[in-house]
Parts: sequence; C-alpha cells; structure tokens
Amino acid sequence: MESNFDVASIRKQFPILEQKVYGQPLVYLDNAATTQKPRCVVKRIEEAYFSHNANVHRAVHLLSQQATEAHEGARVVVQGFINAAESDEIVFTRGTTESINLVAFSFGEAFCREGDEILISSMEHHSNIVPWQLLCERKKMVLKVIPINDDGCLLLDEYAKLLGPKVKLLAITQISNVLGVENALGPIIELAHKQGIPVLVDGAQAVAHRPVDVQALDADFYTFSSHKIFGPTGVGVLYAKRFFLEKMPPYQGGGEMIDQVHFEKTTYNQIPFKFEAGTPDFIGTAALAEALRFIQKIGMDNIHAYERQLTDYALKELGKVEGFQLLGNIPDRHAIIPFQLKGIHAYDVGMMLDKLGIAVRTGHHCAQPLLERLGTGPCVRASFAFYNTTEEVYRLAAALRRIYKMFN
Amino acid sequence: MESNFDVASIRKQFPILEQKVYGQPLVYLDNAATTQKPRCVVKRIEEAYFSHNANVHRAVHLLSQQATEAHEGARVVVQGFINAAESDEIVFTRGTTESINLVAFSFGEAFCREGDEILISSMEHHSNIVPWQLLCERKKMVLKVIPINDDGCLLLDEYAKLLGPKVKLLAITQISNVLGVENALGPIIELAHKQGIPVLVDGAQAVAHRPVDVQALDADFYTFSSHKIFGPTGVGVLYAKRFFLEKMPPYQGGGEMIDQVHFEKTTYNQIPFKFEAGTPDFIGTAALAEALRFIQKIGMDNIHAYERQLTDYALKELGKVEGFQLLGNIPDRHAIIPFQLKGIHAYDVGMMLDKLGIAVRTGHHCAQPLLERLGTGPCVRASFAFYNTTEEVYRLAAALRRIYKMFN
Amino acid sequence: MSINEIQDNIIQSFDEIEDWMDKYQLLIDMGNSLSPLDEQYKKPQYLIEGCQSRVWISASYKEGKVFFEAESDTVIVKGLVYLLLKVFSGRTPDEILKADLYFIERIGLREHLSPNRANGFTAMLKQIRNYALAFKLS
Amino acid sequence: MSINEIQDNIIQSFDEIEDWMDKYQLLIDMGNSLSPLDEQYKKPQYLIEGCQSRVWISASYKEGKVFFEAESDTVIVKGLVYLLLKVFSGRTPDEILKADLYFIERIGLREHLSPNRANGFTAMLKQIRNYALAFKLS
Ligand SMILES: Cc1ncc(COP(=O)(O)O)c(C=O)c1O
Ligand SMILES: Cc1ncc(COP(=O)(O)O)c(C=O)c1O
Repeated sequence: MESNFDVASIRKQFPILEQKVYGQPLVYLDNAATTQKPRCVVKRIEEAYFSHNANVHRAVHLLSQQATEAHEGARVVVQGFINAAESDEIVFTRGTTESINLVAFSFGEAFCREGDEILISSMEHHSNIVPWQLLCERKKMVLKVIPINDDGCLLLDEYAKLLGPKVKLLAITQISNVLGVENALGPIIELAHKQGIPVLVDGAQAVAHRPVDVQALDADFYTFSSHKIFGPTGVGVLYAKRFFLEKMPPYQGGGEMIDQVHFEKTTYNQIPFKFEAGTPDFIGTAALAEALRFIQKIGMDNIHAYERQLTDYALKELGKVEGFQLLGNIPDRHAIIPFQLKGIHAYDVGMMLDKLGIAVRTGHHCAQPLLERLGTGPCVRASFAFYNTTEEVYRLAAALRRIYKMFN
Repeated sequence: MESNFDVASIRKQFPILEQKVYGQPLVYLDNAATTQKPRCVVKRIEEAYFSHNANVHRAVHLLSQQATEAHEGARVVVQGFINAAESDEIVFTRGTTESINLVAFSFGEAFCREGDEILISSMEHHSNIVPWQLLCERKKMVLKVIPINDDGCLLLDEYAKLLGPKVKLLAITQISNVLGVENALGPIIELAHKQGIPVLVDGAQAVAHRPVDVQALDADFYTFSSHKIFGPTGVGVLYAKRFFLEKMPPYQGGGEMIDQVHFEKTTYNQIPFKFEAGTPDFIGTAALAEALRFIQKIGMDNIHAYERQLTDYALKELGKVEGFQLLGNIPDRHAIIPFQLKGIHAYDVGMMLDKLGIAVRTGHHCAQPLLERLGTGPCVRASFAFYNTTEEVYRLAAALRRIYKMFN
Repeated sequence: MSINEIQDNIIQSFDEIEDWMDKYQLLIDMGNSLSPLDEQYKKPQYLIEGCQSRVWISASYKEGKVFFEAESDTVIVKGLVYLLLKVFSGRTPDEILKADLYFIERIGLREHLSPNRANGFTAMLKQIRNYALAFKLS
Repeated sequence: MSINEIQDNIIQSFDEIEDWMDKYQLLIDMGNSLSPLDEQYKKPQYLIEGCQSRVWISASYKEGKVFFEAESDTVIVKGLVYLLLKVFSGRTPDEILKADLYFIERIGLREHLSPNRANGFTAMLKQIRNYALAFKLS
C-alpha cells in the first residue's frame, strides 16, 4: 500500500522510533498528543544555537541579524504553509492554547460586551472551551454550544438556529482530537459570515494531516501548535486577518510589542509585533520552519493519502478484535481511533499496551464535555502520524487481543 | 586574574564563541540581551527529543512518564536554584515578560480595583512597565514611579513617601538592564512589607550574575528568563509565594490547568498547574534545568567574583579610551557597561564594532523612560557573561579607539 | 509478620517473574481477587479521584489496629490496592506512620508513584497515613 | 548617466576596497560630505523614525524631475542617504518607479535592508517611491 511514499526511509529520519520500551520496539501511537521530530529539526536547533544565537530585532550585529532573518523567515514559511495573504498576519505564540487565549482576550476587549454570545461546539478541546468561559465570566457574556448527534457529528441545523446578532464569534475545531471527525468548515464558515460573525478555527489536529488554506477556508482566525506538527515544543501560531489584528488591542505588554514607551503614554508596534511581547522563541520558530519544509518536501497530499489508507486498514484490523468498541460513527476519520475494550477500563488497556511497547493515550483527552455527551467515560485513543506503519497497526491489534484475554 | 576559574576551559563548552564575524573572531558582548548555550544544554535538547519526547502528565506510557519526570524534575531544579520553599511555587512561562503579564493580570483580578496604585521604578525594562500600564488602564488604576537621581540610583526616601494604603504592589528590577546597578532590595522589600505591600522582583538581569535566594529576599514574586541564563529560548519562570498563587485566578484557560470541565462550570487544577494552560515546553524546561546544573557546577559565587573582576578591569581599560563616556555613576556594576563615544551616534559605534567582530547592543535597550530621564539618548551597551575574557575587553577598547578616529 | 517481612514476601513473588506481562498478570489477578467495597463506602467522602481512575478507601479502628477496605474502578489499581492493604491493614497507627514503603519501587511499579500517574494511587497512600494519624490522635 | 550606470559606478568604487573597515570608512566619508538638510525640513512630516536612527527627507519636482534632499542623525545612514540621492535625485518619476535597486546588495550593505535594521532606511526607500508616484499623478 505504500506506493509513492516510502515509510521505511521516512522512519529513518525519526531516531526515537528505534527506541525500545520494556524490551519491545516502540510503537508510538500518541501522535495527537505530540509528534516526534525528524533529525533535521533537532539539527536546525543545534545549528541555530551554535552559529547564530542572538536576540532578534533592533540589534546592529551580525548574529542578531542572522537570528532575525531566521525568525522572520519562519514567519514567511508559516504563511506559505497555510497560505495566508501576508506574513504580517502570522503571530507566534506558545501554542494553540495561548493563541486562543490571546484571541479570547483581545477580541473580547475590542468586540464584545455584556450579554454577547460566543459559540463553540460540543467536541472542543478544553483549550477551545475554557478561554471562552473565562471571557464570558469576565464580560458577563454567554457561551453557547452547538450540539452533536450520537454518532459524534455536528448538528448543522441546530448550528444555524444558534446564529444571531448576539453571537460575536464562532470558535470551532477543524478536526476533533477524540473522534478524528472533520467538521464541514466550508458551509459552517459561510453561514457565520452571512451574518457577519467571524470564525476562529482550532487547527491543532488538522495541520499535520491535511493541507490547510486559510484563505480558501476564509477563516478569520486559525491556530495550531508546532509540537503537533513535528516541530519543537513551546511554539504556536495564530493566523488572523489583518483587519482583526489591527483592531484588537495588545494582549501582553513588554519589550518588542511597543513603539514608544513613556510613563504617561505608550504606543504599540505594528502587527504582528504588537502581539508578541517579550523575547520570542526565535530558535523554536526557526526549527518550526524546518519542520514545515520537511513535510512540504514529502507533500501534504501524500501524507494525507497515506494516513487515510493506514486509518482504514486500522479500522478493519481492529474491528476484528474481540471486545473492540469504536467510539462515534463517522464517515471519515483523520488518523485518530478512539475505542474501548469491552468491560476493561481504558486505563488498564493503556497500561498493558505500554508494557507491550505501544504508546496510546487514555482518559478524557482534554475533552470532558464530549465524552460526557457520548456517555462513554474514559476511552483509549490511538493516533497516527505518517511514520506509522501497517505492521504497527497489526501489533496494536495483536496486543489488544492479548489484553482482552488477560482481563477475561 | 582567572584563579579558581578556568575561563579557557569554560569557553570550550560554548561552540559559538569560536565563530568568526567579518573575518574577525567573535567577541560576544550582548549577554544582557541573550546568553550563549553550553554544549550540554543543546545535547540535552537532542537527547530529550530522541529518547523521551512525549506529551507530559496524565498519560500511561513510559515515554510520557519520562518526559514528565524531566519536566517536573526541572521544577525542582529551579526551586533549588532560587531557593524557593516548594516546587509548587515555580510556574513555567514563556519568559520574564509573560511572567510579569501573568501577575499583572491575575494579581490585578484578585487584589486590585479602581483607584488603587501600582508602584514601579524609573529604571524598569519595558516588560516591567507596559503590563502595569495595561492593568492600570483596564482597571482605572494609577501607575506611580519611584524616581532616580542623576547618577542612576533609586531615591529611597522618595520611595518611602510613595508607599501607602492605595499601593497594591511594588514591581521592581533587581539589576537594571541598562546601568547594571543593583537595587537595595533588602530594605526596599522590608519597607513595603511593613505596609503589607507585596513585591515583584524582575530578576531577568540578576540570575546569571549573582546567587539568588527568594526566601532570604522575601520576594513575593520573582521572574526570570531561561534564555538569559544559558538555557533555551521560549521558557521563563515565575516564582510566587503559595499564598498568592492560591488566591489568584487563572490567567489562561485550556488543557493542563483544569480539574473538571463542564459547559456549566469548570474547576481548576492545583498550583502550579492552574497557571500553566496548554502543553508546556517540556523540552525547554528540561534544557533549562541542564543549564542551571551547569552553572551550579561552576558555582554562582565563582561566577560573581570573576565577573566583578572583569567588569572592574573593563571600566579601567575603557576609561582610558578617548571620547569614552560612561553612563550613570554607580558604586558597583553587574557585568553591564553602558556608554557613548563622544560625538558619535551609538548606532554608528555599534555598526563599526560589528565590523570588527564585536557584538554589542545599541539604542534604548527597552528602557526608554530611563534614557529619557538620564537625558542621554541612545547608548551603547557592552554586557558580559562569565565566558568573556580580559582579552575581549582589550579588543573592545582597541576597537573603540579605532572607531573614534574614523569619525573624527 | 512485620510490615517489612510482608513487603519482602511481595518482592519475592514478583522477583520470580521475569516477563513484564506476567508481572502485570499477577497484579491483575490480585486486583480481581480484591473483595468489593461495601456500597455504603462508594461515596464522595471516601473517594480519591485521580485523573484517570478512582479509588475509594474506608478505615476502621479496632483494638489499636487500623483496618482498611478499598476499591478502584480499574483492575490494575485494584491490584495495587490489594498489595497495599496486605501491607497496611491490621497494623497499629505507629507501624503505619513509621513504615518505609519500598516494595512498590522494588517490584518495578515505581511508575505508579510518579507525578505522571494521576491514578489516585499516591493520594491513596497519603490518605492511609492520614487515617492512621487521625486514629492515633483520637 | 542612467540609474544603472550610476549604480555600477558605486559598485566599482566599493569593489576596489577589500577591507570592511575601509568600505565603511568610505561610507562615513560620504556621510560626512552630505550637505545638511535645511532646518525647515527637520520637522515631523519629513521624519522617518527608525528604532535607532532618524531620517528626514524632502522632495521637490522641477521640469519633470524629482529632486531629493535628506539627512540622518547617524553618519552611516547619512552615507547610505548620500548614495541613494546620487542614484535617485534628478530622475523622472518613471525612472524612479521602474528602477531596480541592486547596488546596496552588491556592495555588501544588504544588512541595512534586513528586517533587523530599524534604521529607517527601508522606510526611506519606500518614501522615495511614494514621492515619485505622487509627483507622477499630480
Ligand atoms: C530587566 C529585564 N526585564 C525583563 C526583560 C524581558 O525578558 P524577556 O524578553 O526574556 O521576556 C529583560 C530582557 O530583555 C530585562 O533585561
Ligand atoms: C483540538 C486541539 N485543540 C487545542 C489543543 C491544545 O494544544 P496545545 O496544548 O499545544 O496548546 C490540542 C492539543 O492537545 C488539540 O488537540
């Protein structure tokens, strides 16, 4: 099945995959939590530290100039990766969570007041719930939630009913981190825009799995984390249309984000710097750019096609395992398989998989409301990246068979 | 002068110092902006990525357990480094700037209201000015500023007069990033505490140069950045006394910082996690711990003593250079020398130093109000780390002589 | 048998097993053999909520000794609970408070004590000590 | 001479110099030789404020040609300004708007164009084009 895509040679780029765990070769299926890094990304970090490490912007020396070029160059790489109209629309943050908090605060200050509503969906990650709860609390606003059906799919007519003049923003995930379902953002965003409502898309689970074009989506805000797309920890991206970045007040204050500071009056730098207070993680951004170049070379379409095959294969193989119960009933899953083994606590399944060298995640996956809605309690989540293989899926299936026996 | 401290062998740990710039061996004197990294720190990053990279907390598999141990272990290392009473009092942030913004927001929400005052000093970095301005604007509070004298020293009696029941917090730097002067935090904090006013200490310029003991200082908040103390970019520390962390509401919302999430009501995790929303930079924290261990091995007292000698030597040598004008008149400088060359714009000096291989910073150093107060306009700043040498200082002096001639 | 003798016994029975899966099979078997906790104790005041699993624990004090009963919703934690009760149940408060708990580490189950393991197990250990202290002072 | 011929001349005079310090000495000398801007133009509306240095630039339009005068508070930027005026002053709007400015890169002064260089130089280039456009449309 791996035509056009040589997974063996790709795996060689990821040294951690050669690791053994409890004497077993590691099978890393916790990619939705964080992804592994290719050699070139770590090499880029080393190179940056040892050849042009200096604080960026405003300095007159060569090292700083090189560091700034790497950092600002990364902005252009990110712009290209998600096809933003301008690199000024790319704000670097600490991660998806901070990106969303930034918008919740600054958009809230600029556009929201008491009684207004924010709309989210039932399948959001906590990071796309709690910032809005905090905003609603601070501004006495109301958080409304688009319901899903028992299959785990968004109820689009309910969504349409929730729209209205009080809704100031829709914040919605592109792909659910539990179910792997992709929301139909095209019509969803179109509907919101018809009523003049801007849309924030949480792309944390999407960017590593499918091509993203923020202009084609017409997303007003788009967020993702570097560590979930083969880049370093500690870096995130907020894309926002110029219009909003211009209108929103700064989030944090400090160095870099100012124009002039006086005790009486401070003026702010232009976008995107207005939103980047303090020394940025300029090594992290350079390494993120390297990660994006790496996957662009492989090709997002190739990755998407390969993962689709792998996911389909997994659904077929795992479906044959006694006691295997898949969560949700979704036409098309993006590299995420949530399940339970009948009668066995997810924690026990995860613990035993670990002893067999297989890393999965168990629990509520930072999406308690979703699991409550589905009424399932904690579940196991196997999530893939393009370096996973059919052999690994096979090992997962075999392990689950063995575990099922152990507990029964 | 280098008894007890072998700078040659220390330099070998910092590969970037072997770099050439415009054909000249690099003399890196921009350490107050960011510091260089020893091999072990970059090695630790590589090791972490290639042997135990996994999202921390709450997972059942071995990699995640190892990553969590590294991350939480780093908290204990930081605790030890600044002698905090508990590791729960260490909050990881993106940098000093974010640490201060966190306090400005959350302390502000918990303890401040209209008409209250925040006290800062005239020599603060923008990162310890603008967050308070934003708070004061949001809450209709008043920002008060402790003046300095023409020498660049804090006016302690003026300070005493500014204290009062309306003051909710004093935020002050330990060492000025422009002048290198250290404030007398002992009596300053005592005075504030006598009136029940908590104190935030900006330690960004202190931690790499002198031993810090937050309990001895009795600081209520203490902040610093990893990248300024030989650690990676993108990581910062906020120390706060348990009392305040317990009382303060969360800053950002999302994964990690929650206990239970329901659409109706969300409860928060215990400290320090309540303040750490989203996936933390767990690789960064592990590398910061490595940096701290590295300098602990060398010994902070040794570093302090060496840098004092180097600074004294520099003041003597540079004082002999025609046109050299030192900023401020301070008894004791911490590895920072701000100056101008008579009649030559700081930018021109910095540009020419760069061509001679010497990296310094020029401009307002993110402390516009201080330079305005001193009435000097932009200046040049040479700042040292313990890997700098007397030869390098000598090269700086020689370069300044040459530059002075070029422009005259 | 002293607390340490029991710990040593436990260590020995696990030491005889080489394979990780077999060790855990033993733990699972122990978990399955744990007598269920009376429903009256499955209430919030007896609950220790981990992030992934829950433990209920109750204690009684008879003739200077503390008796524990406990349960969990996961079998592996139940196995750990089984071992803990074996070590601690029926001991005097002083024995419990002075005990040096080393068997978990030694049978290779240290992971359950790590800050990563939000399974309520560490909290349960603390709760056992709290009970002992409370009975001692009562 | 065409704009490009002037650029080539500049490149040649810098090419003859090997040492960085000597190149910059030439730039400094050029900067020092720039005639000072009339005080009436040292006003906010003519100011381009960089983070580290400031540039004032004024323009006039005579017989289809744009004439620039400019100054900076730093000598090195003045040197760059000197070169820019040499290339652009006295040209028609169309010449200016169509010009491909390559000499800065070629004489090794690319650093002044980088996003790092908040010396107002890039903004000044933009301003020169804006003036040309305005005169063209007027
Ligand atoms: C005294 C002082 N405070 C705060 C900061 C801000 O630190 P960071 O940019 O790492 O957030 C700096 C560094 O520039 C500083 O020198
Ligand atoms: C859908 C979704 N949104 C947001 C996040 C939060 O990302 P981070 O923890 O990197 O800020 C995650 C990852 O956990 C996610 O899967």
